[in-house]
Amino acid sequence: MSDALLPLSVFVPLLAGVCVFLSGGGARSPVALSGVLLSLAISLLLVMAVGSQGTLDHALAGWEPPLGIRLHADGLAALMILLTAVVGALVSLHAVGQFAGKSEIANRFWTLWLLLWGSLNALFLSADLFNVYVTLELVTLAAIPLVLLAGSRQSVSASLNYLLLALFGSLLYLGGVALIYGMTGTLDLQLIGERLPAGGWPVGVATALIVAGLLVKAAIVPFHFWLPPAHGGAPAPVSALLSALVVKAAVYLLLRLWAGPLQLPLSAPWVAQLLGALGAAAIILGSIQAMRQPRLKLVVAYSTVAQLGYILLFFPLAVASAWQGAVYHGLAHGVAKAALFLAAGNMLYHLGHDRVAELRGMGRPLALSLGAFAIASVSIMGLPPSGGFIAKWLLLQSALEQGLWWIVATVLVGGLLAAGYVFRVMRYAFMEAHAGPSVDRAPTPAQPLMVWSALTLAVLSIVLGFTARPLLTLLGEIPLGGG
Amino acid sequence: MLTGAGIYQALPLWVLLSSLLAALLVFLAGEDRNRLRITVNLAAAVLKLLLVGVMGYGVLQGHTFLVTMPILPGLDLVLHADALTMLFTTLSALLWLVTTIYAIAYLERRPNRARFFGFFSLCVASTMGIATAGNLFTFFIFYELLTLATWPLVVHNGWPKAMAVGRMYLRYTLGGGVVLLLGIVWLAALGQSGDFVAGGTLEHLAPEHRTALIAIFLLLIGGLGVKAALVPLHGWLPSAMVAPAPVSALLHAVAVVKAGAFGVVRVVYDVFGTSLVADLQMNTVLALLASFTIIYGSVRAIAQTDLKRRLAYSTVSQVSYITLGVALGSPLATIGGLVHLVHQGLMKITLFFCAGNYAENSGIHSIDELNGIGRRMPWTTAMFTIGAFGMMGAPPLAGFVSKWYLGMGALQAGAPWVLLVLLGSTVLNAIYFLPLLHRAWFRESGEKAIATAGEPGPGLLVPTLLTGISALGVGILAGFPLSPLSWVTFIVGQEYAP
Amino acid sequence: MTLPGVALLLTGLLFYLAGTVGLLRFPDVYSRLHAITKADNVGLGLLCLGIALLSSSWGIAALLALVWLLAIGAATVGCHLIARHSLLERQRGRRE
Amino acid sequence: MIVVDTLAALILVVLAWRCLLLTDLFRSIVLFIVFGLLMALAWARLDAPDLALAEAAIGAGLLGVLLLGTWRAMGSPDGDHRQPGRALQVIAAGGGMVLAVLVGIALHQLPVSEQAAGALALERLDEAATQQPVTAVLLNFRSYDTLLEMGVLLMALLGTWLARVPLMESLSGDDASRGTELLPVALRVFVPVMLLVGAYLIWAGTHSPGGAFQGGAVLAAAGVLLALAGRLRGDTGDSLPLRMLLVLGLTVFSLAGLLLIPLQGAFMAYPPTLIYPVMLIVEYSLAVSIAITLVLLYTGSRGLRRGPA
Amino acid sequence: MMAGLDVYALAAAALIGLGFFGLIVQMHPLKRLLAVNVLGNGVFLALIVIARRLPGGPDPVPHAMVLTGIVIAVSATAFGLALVRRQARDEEGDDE
Repeated sequence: MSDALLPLSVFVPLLAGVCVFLSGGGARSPVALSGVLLSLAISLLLVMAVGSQGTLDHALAGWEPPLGIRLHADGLAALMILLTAVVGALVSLHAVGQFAGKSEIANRFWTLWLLLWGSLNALFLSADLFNVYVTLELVTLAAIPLVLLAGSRQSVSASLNYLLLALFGSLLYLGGVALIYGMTGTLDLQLIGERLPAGGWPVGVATALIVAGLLVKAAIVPFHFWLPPAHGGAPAPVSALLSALVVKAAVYLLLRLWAGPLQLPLSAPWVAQLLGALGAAAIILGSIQAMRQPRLKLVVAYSTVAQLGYILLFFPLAVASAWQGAVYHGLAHGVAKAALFLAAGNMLYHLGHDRVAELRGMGRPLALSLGAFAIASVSIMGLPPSGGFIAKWLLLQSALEQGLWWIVATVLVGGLLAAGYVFRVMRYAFMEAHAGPSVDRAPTPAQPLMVWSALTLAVLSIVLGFTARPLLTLLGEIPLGGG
Repeated sequence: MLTGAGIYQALPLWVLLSSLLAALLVFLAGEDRNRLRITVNLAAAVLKLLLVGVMGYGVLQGHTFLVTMPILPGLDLVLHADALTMLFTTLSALLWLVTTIYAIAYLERRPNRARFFGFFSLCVASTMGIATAGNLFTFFIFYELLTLATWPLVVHNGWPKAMAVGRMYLRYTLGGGVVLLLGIVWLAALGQSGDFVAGGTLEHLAPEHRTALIAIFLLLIGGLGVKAALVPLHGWLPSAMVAPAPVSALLHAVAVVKAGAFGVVRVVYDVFGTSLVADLQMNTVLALLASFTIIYGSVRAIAQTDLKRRLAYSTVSQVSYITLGVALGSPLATIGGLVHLVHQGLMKITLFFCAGNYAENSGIHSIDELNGIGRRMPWTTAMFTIGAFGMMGAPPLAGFVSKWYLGMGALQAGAPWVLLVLLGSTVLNAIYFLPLLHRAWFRESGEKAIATAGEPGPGLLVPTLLTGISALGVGILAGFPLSPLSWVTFIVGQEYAP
Repeated sequence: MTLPGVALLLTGLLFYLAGTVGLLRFPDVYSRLHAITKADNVGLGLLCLGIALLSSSWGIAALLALVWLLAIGAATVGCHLIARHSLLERQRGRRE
Repeated sequence: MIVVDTLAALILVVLAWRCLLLTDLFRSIVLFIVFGLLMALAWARLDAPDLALAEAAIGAGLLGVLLLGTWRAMGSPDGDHRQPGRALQVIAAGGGMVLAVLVGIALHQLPVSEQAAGALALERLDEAATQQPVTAVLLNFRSYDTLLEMGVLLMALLGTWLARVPLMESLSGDDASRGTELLPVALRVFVPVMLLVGAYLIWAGTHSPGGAFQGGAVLAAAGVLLALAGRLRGDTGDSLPLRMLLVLGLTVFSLAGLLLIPLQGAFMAYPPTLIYPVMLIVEYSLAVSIAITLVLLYTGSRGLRRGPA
Repeated sequence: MMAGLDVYALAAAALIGLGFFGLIVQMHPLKRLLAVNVLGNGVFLALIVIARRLPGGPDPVPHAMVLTGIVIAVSATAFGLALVRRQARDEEGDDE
């Protein structure tokens, strides 16, 4: 019966979002908060069920594939749902503080965020190539209006660019799905894996289209221009959700497709090297850009572009410890990046601006938010004792075992570059200033809820450094050839 | 699983937590609750000293202290206490108590004290972690934590110059961290857990992984060399003197620098093992590097006009005595190297306390302002003199004991040229210390010197006296059972019978 | 029944052709509107008739009649509105 | 027959080429509308009647009106002449060419798969209590996709509301539809017919081309016609009943799925006897939601109220 | 049958290429939205071309996929047009 949890974990958040939409409640609306709690409970129940019973399957509408759609919850999906639940719940707490008083915007945030939560769970559970397209669209179309919540002129043009490129990416992906359906006659990930012909033009073109589409959605280097304005311009809880979860969904799909249907084409040597090279380029270029940004939220946004590159480093390695390293990096980055954005949001909320050069001497008034920023950036830099360090260790170990020196160099240089842009911010915080940081308007101290949610997420990113064993046993072995 | 024995066995963890929780309390207490902060700091320092004492006694009786926490399959967080650990923990715990008193007095009316003392006890926590680490993985975690905890102290004043130094400090230490990480992960990739086992665990790898082992050794030494201030990597130490006096006294003279040296000792003895290091000819490379650093450090010290920079360069050269002792590998050389770890700590902290007193009371920063300070601040200058003579290795002081054993060890290891290095460094020490003493005692203080400035308050003076007297005692009473020398001989006897 | 059906289809197409030529050749909006609505509607009517004959089933014939009626209604309203709009445009143009 | 198909395909591509190349906005919008209509024709030729209906109603109809409305709301700009750099143009042209060639080759060499899911669906059509295969797939075999898609509609509407730029307010007062009496007469004729056709289409979906989307789109067209004629005005206040109608489709469909789990043990697995009635209820609630969402997407406003008679 | 199939397949490929070209070359957001729709229609055409190859009659699964795709494309484009209107209003009347 526990496999009924799968559809529930999709529809509870969706229906909660609908209820909030109908009830029209504000920031503290009981409907929204109980919706968040219920979704959190369902997600945790699902993760525990997967933990105890292994992978769960649920054929929707009673029709087995290839006719119907199958929901599939394995270790990878469970971990991503756990990440969504934990980061989502804490960001929701922050949103209660951030949107207090602005009831109309708060209602839109709650509706869209709960719908987004449901679609993220749907995406992680989906084991059907076309259903992945629909959930990918759902996730994007929930994310873009969230960016619009800020209502400023930049956020309008940012969301327009985001929409255009997101549609472009999804349609490329759909082109690939069309070709694969033509060849295999089915959309179920596992069946495709079995029926896909080994080589030939159609398989190559289909894989290229799907991978290109997902790279656009994941804002990997050549296609990353839409991410910083969108994540930088959005309100803090939104940019936290976008960077930690939405962009991660596209990269997760690359891993899911590698593990399932597209194992053969994606593990072709030159394809794997290309993806690895793109990842390395993302790390280097993203970090360099992050060092040159005048605004704090743009620094953190470019850091997302860089950190996503690490997960792509899995493909040239394609070995069990690299799989665990890439997935664990996804988790650690999700938690740490959410903490960074919330902390940056608190500073913006307090000072009215987030120009890095003018954050001088903000140590005093924003001590806790600055502390959260510092603790979370330890994980971003991959320094011990954080989750980011464990992921870096796993990636380095598998790279060294296979003698891929350019990956070793990229991971190490990536950590140093991350230290570059983090300590650039910290330097201003510690700089001595007589009158404290410059302020655009009367300083409005951040609500306690906002500060403590950022701090909890930051501490969580450190705790991830110690809880690697249970999480990685939940992830299980690298799924070769099966859906 | 925490039974009675378990709690006792987990003593290293409680030592670590005592200062971690103190750091947390200090951070949360906030800026204005001064009394609470002082009591928390002092209580933590005293508690730690007691715990270390109990642990030391336990190690003497041969009890085992071990705490393991599995992180990844084949990778555990291990805290244990062996004889070598006790050497470093005792030194750190003692000096931390003294420096806390000094720092409380020094930072009387300064801003941001909560931040300072929070990171200060975070530093001591990471030093304890380094000392009690049971394998390379755990060692690396606390090694990097030390970097993160010391950076805020280096830039504590917030002046633009301090920021520039902070950036340089990061470049060195984070760079070193990356190199060290590469070495450790490479070792793990070869299937080695990197546990600290007396005599090393890599013997069997030698035949087919020879070049890899050499590369790993160089990487590890390179990473540790940054903090152990080996020549090409020492640049950060002199400029880090811009930090407040307690920071430069404890961290840059003792904790951070010793962490590097301690790491080198662990790598050579407990990971590679002296025989493998000799087989890879790495011991001669290390010895040459250490000797060059000793000479280079002393030469640069002579040219410095600023007092703290001169002492910093002297630290660069003195720490390499430890590396030299370890590189030679013979039992007597090991004794000389390890005992110098304690002696140099005591002597150098005394010198820095005196420098701090001079700067604080009489505004003295450069050498030529020292004229006639002996009359105005007799006690501080007396301690300075003890420290200076100890550094020069004048018998019967501590410096002489370590140099004596190093010399004997060099002969035992068949490397007579080391004697020349020791002799040369003694001469150079004299060249850069004696003029200071001459100015202090025999020169008339210039008219602009502040006549009224007498000895600093008890908060600054008592710690200086304590460390000065203990530096003296450690030298003279070297033969006694509980002296550092006897403890080191016990270590060498027990763990490294060559 | 196919011969008259095909004949009807061809004449219908002829009307369409005439309407398009009218659209391209006539000078101003009104005459072009005139050409389009008149010719195409008649053409559509003939087409529907032809297809009804060819399909030889009353159901489809009724359906096609409905299609034709709706098309005519839409075309007239559309043409009317466009004409009014261009007239108002010209008047406002003269007034400024 | 080859001539007709080649001609249709050629016209499609030429229209798209002209539409994208022109810098004048109005002309490219009109060309896009014609492109939509021809696309509907293409669907009919490729015997996809459902798609022809949907494309004509939604793709060409609603989107065309929306495009023209947006163009007018933007103050009828004649389009900007900003040309990207030479390099970008070369990349775009080259990339487009390569993409087209690759997809062309892939489509050409695509092996035909024997056990296509569609064939399976056609065989087991009767189990889905409907003769129309597309509706069977949409509302039974892959009903999960259809349900999630309703979420997309709701999110797009929320996004439009957040943009806070209702189309209706920006239409100037003195446009041609005010003064003439012909329009009310036309309305009295057309709107009832459209409503009838829409309702019929929804019902017809179970056994012939049609269904919730096509029916909903026709109903929406009726709504847009009323809005254009001024009968229906965008209103700022959002009333609860309207919002309930908006989410009717999503909630009915998911509740039907959730509540019936105990019976068949799987989400949205309806017991055989119940399939037809449940499908009809779901189809109508979907159509209502789609119609109102599409109208609101056109007006861009949060609510609707009756305009002057 | 084979010749007809190729024509629409080629048309689909051409539309996809054109959509890509238009998206990059055109700078005006409304034109770029049109380009994305053209790209979408190209992909849908490819899907239906594939659907037609099933011997026993048109394969309903791609039909359902395209129908879902059309609805998603329309709602996304409607939202995009709202953003275009908002951007135009922001530029001309600086109300922000």
